[in-house]
Amino acid sequence: MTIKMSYSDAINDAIRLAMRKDENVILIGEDVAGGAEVDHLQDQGAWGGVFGVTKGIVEEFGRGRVIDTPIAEAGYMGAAVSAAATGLRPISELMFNDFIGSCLDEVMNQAAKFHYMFGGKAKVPLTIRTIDGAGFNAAAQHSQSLYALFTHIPGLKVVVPSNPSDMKGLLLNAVFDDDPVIVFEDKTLYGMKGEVEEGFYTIPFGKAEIKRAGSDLTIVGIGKQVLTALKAADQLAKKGFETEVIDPRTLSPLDEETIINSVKKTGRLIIVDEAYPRCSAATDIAAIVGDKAFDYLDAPIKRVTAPHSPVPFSPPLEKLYMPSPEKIINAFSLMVGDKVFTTA
Amino acid sequence: MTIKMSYSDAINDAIRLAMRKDENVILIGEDVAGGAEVDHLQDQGAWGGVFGVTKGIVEEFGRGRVIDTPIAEAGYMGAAVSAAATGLRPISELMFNDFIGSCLDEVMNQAAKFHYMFGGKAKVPLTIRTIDGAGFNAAAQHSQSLYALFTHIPGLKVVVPSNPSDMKGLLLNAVFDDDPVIVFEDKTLYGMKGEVEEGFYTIPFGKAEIKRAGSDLTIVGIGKQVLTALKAADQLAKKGFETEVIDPRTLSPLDEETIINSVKKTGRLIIVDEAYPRCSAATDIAAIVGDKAFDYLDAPIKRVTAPHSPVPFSPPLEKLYMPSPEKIINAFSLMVGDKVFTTA
Amino acid sequence: MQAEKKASAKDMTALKASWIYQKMQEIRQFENAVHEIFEKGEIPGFVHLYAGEEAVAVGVCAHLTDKDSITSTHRGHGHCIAKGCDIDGMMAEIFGRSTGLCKGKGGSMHIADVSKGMLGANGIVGAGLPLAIGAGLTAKVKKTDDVAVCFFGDGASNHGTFHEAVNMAAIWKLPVLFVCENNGFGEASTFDYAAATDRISEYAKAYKIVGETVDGRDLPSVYEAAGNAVARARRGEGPTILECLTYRDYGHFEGDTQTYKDKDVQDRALNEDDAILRFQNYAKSNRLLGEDEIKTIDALVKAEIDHAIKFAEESPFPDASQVTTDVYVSY
Amino acid sequence: MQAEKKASAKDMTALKASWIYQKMQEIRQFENAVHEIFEKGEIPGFVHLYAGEEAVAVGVCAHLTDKDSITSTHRGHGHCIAKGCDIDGMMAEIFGRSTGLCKGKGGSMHIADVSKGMLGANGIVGAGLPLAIGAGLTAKVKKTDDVAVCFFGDGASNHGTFHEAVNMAAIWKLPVLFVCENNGFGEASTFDYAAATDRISEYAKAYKIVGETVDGRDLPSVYEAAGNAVARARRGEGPTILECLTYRDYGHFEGDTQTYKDKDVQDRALNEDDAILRFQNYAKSNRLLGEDEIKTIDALVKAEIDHAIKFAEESPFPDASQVTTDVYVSY
Ligand SMILES: Cc1ncc(C[n+]2csc(CCOP(=O)(O)OP(=O)(O)O)c2C)c(N)n1
Ligand SMILES: Cc1ncc(C[n+]2csc(CCOP(=O)(O)OP(=O)(O)O)c2C)c(N)n1
Ligand SMILES: [Mg+2]
Ligand SMILES: [Mg+2]
Repeated sequence: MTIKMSYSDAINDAIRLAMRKDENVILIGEDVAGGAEVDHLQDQGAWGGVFGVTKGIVEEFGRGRVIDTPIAEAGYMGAAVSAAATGLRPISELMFNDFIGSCLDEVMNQAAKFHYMFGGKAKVPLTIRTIDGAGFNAAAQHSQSLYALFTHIPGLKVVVPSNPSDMKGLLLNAVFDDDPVIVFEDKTLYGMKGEVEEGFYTIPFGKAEIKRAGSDLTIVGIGKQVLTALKAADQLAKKGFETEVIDPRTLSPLDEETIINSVKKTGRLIIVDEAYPRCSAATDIAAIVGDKAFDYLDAPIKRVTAPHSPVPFSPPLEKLYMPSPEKIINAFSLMVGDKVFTTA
Repeated sequence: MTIKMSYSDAINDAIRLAMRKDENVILIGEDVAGGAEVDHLQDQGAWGGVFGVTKGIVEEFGRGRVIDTPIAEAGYMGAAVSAAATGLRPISELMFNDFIGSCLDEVMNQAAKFHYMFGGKAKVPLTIRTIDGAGFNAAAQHSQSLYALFTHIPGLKVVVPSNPSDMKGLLLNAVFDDDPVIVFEDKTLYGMKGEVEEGFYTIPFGKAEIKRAGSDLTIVGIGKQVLTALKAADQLAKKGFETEVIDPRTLSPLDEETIINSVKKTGRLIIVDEAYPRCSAATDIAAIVGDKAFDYLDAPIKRVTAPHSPVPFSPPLEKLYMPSPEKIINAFSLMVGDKVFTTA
Repeated sequence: MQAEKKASAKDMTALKASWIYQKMQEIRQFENAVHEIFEKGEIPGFVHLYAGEEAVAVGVCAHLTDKDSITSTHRGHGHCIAKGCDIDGMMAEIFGRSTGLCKGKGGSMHIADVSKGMLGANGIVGAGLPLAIGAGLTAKVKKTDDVAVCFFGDGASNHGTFHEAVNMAAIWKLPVLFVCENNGFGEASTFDYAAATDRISEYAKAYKIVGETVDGRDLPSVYEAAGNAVARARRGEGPTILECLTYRDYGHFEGDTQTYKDKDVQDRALNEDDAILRFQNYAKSNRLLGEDEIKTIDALVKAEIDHAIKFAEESPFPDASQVTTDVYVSY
Repeated sequence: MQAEKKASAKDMTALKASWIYQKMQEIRQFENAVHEIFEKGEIPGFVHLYAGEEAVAVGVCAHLTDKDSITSTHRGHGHCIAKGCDIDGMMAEIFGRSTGLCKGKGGSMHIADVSKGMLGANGIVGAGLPLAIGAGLTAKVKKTDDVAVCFFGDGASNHGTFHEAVNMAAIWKLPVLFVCENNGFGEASTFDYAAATDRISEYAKAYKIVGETVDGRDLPSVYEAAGNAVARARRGEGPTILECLTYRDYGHFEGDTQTYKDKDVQDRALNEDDAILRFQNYAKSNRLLGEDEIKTIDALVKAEIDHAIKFAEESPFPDASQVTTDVYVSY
């Protein structure tokens, strides 16, 4: 049975299901309960996170398992790492992924490396939830999409859900995975509705989803950019080109096979990624496919990304900053020769 | 006039020249003077950094401009950022690049973004010196090469000198550049000797150097891996293949033109990078060249990198972990067909 | 060293009082206007209002010149105005227009004007603390008598940068004033919950520096304590932690439901404990400002704010080319 | 709450004293051996020796079981031994052999044994402080009476994680003991230079927790103070900062020229102020250990260390496949 549910509610649902299933699951972060220790405030009035995503969870599970922290990212993230190493399964919220600057060590040098450095004798079943994405005019320090930084680091798993149903299944998979996982929640998707399976289910990591089949072009979209890719595919279909749109769902591990198989069929690849362009998920996928599907490529692999700039505040600038169906179509036109489009 | 000088001495020389030239240049970091405030210790006995690279500089310029800090990376790096914004030209040492986890915010969200966020009205002429590189059995938290993280971030310039002469010229260029720059010092190169021009000179950013000319293969080496590339080129030459070896010198900006022109000539590219393989400088260059030199490629672009693992401690493991001439030659043999080598 | 005369609010001149009152009004009216415009949906992004805390920014900045630096927070409008940023340029920035102080690229959370010594509002909690150290270091290296003031919240006091920055300022005797705006909340969490200490000024003892807590809704108290701290800093006597107990009249950000607020406390803050009202009374009873002068300033400020809104609304958005300019000075 | 009996070094049994002395000797002889082997060039990488500070690790760990956790530092050998890590496995790890506690993948700076509650030596200064909070949190959530001990240096006390961790432990009343090994130096910089405070235990007041400074070369003082702090933590009375004044007999790392050290201080530390000598005297004068027993333990430990070296030297290096195993539990 599926029900219609927002991306935000899917997260809330997943966290509750995880916490019901295993009492070692805790939720920790800044204002994740929200409104801690104010006498007149009952739990039901509490914020539940800066976007209300975790609202009500403290009511069900209490302050013992839903823990508001001081503004001390290194402190509580480090705590979550060793809580994981000593028997809990913490879900630790880094409010905005832009704040990783305050706690990268805990993620990169501790969580990601314990298992390896300690010869496989420790495990860190930690899930980090964090908000990314531009489009809210939240400016340069609250709009970044920093998943490439984490994909670079061995020992971490990186999840970029593009819709409510994937979010729920991937988040549940993260919580019960024995490695540290970081899940990116695009802030502009919180209101997105979709059909979501009721009850507990997981979606495995490293399995891409083909969102639309096609034979002329493959587009890989990262996170929200799957939606931009689908819009571009619609427009291309009107011009007679059939696009295969792939949502990798996780960047680490990456389902190379599904992408490569698609490119073997279409001969063309565009990667759509709203993150910064250098040393990015887009270059990563381009390099892998360019190597492993070299003989099948009919045109250079194109990347439609943000420019090499911080995210601007001003709404028209931010709009220009982002990938768009038009930019994708332009890239495609470069691949196949302009005149196709000028005559269309 | 050139003199023979080590990589380490070239750094020391550059810092002194910069500090003599401009009294706004200061050196700040943990133990950069070394042995602060011990009564019996004269400045000449002070450490000068954990590898002695800045030894003697405090003697010449005094404690007012050579500033030992507490172990507080966020604190002193943030201080260096705004010291730069208010009129100084700080050279701030992040002892090991692995410690960026304690001060990424100051670099990524402050230094890199001030100029843009403030509409071009502030500048941050900050130079960060930091140590990277495996090969010293320094294990997972002291052996990383994290330049990809910085190359990803718009607003930063990223410098990876492979020899004493480049180090001096690039470091001097960094200090007098008006943007934030991070310079990577490979710890295993400190003892490397080379001919270095005396006195003040700068090497501009974004200009690659062709270390060896060739027509059969292009190898781009990052930092120390230029040396591995040169060794491989020697061995390939014995088998009759002429390799062009390119040292990009700076990853941001990147001299795409020199690399692309070379690939247009050779039709083949290998990138040698000892950093982690995902979302890396290697994938970055592969993606760019794969796009812009698509029609000239005779074989897939190969990346010879570390595996997707933390750096192991044990010496034989660390050796296996690193790129090597053999791995480069293997990659080349895959590109041209094995039998060339079996018959050689 | 000869004993220095202590600053006292009693020494405040009528001219200073008039400047202070005008700045407080500018902040209040600016924030009220932004609040209304935001509700109408004309302002994009995240906005955090300073209304209610005016006595802190103004009481401190009253002692500063353009050569002194301040670092700020996500709640930065008040600091900007008190430090002398252009109000038209601020409003245009919040509207995302090309005439904004940052050409529309920064927005509310990143307003800056380095020429005024305003080193930027900051979206990262705790980031301003080390930045203040850098400005203090510049003063020390260049041997000026400039000071650096760091405004930060009670929430920020729990961040590691607080400890690192205060310790560095203390060991290097930097001319830095740490002004904690303790409004009782970090987002929806209370100070009482999040901090083990009762008073942020308490930390000063361990660092062997001066620490003081004052009523941050009482302009004269802030003015006096800040005056003494700034003077000490200029004399080379090192840093001070000045904790100002205050309250934010609006929510954490615009759109906040404020369920965590106590109605009675809020009522008191908006009425008898209002910082502007209290300063009006003080200024009147000390014959610094008359009723007429107050009315004149109120009206003048209203005109300023109206002008700023009009200026912002009529200004163009930035040109498309602006997306990728100003990333580097040169590249 | 009824007044709890205070722990006293006087209550130390002969059995405990014997355990303590053996652990101290194990650390000392282990470090001396590593020092020699390093000089010969047989040990790779960076090595930081704990010799001289034995009374801290042993005096604290004497109160812990395998269910209690400790976090450690770059100078971690002493903590490992005191917490019961296998000495053969430790030595093999430092040699980079497959039989090492971490299969040779971690080395000196990353020795760990989670089954013993040893959460790892750590190459990142200050990293252990938040990690200790997590172990304390697990105890709280699982409602056990386990405690977490964080060993950290005087240099680390200036890092932001110190403030963040102590504050969190205090507000949540976590069963955490913060043990500062104040050896007067962070690398080559002195504590006096780098920290504004005279005593790290001074900070405790602001956090409203217990803070105490003891002579860290005096085992009974550490033992007593740690015993009381651990008992408080087990009773749910929250964290303690315990500062132990000590000295490291060797350099910061092996290879350090130690120009920053004062010869007289070093001499005193290596002779009359030696922690092991002082404990021998204490144990003898309190009739806890006789001269014979001491000699027996010394010899036994020598055999242990010799065995460990032989074990390490004869162990194979890890297999090539080990480069890429253990990155993930599953991928
Ligand atoms: C490093 C970091 N963590 C968290 C946040 C999210 N955040 C923004 S404002 C805020 C509360 C700040 O509280 P306080 O310092 O008391 O300032 P106030 O809002 O009360 O003025 C938080 C948690 C942030 N912007 N940066
Ligand atoms: C975050 C970080 N900064 C700097 C270093 C380099 N470093 C290693 S040990 C050390 C000194 C530590 O001093 P202290 O905490 O007093 O410990 P001690 O060495 O005296 O035992 C420094 C600066 C590091 N490893 N991690
Ligand atoms: Mg606050
Ligand atoms: Mg120390």
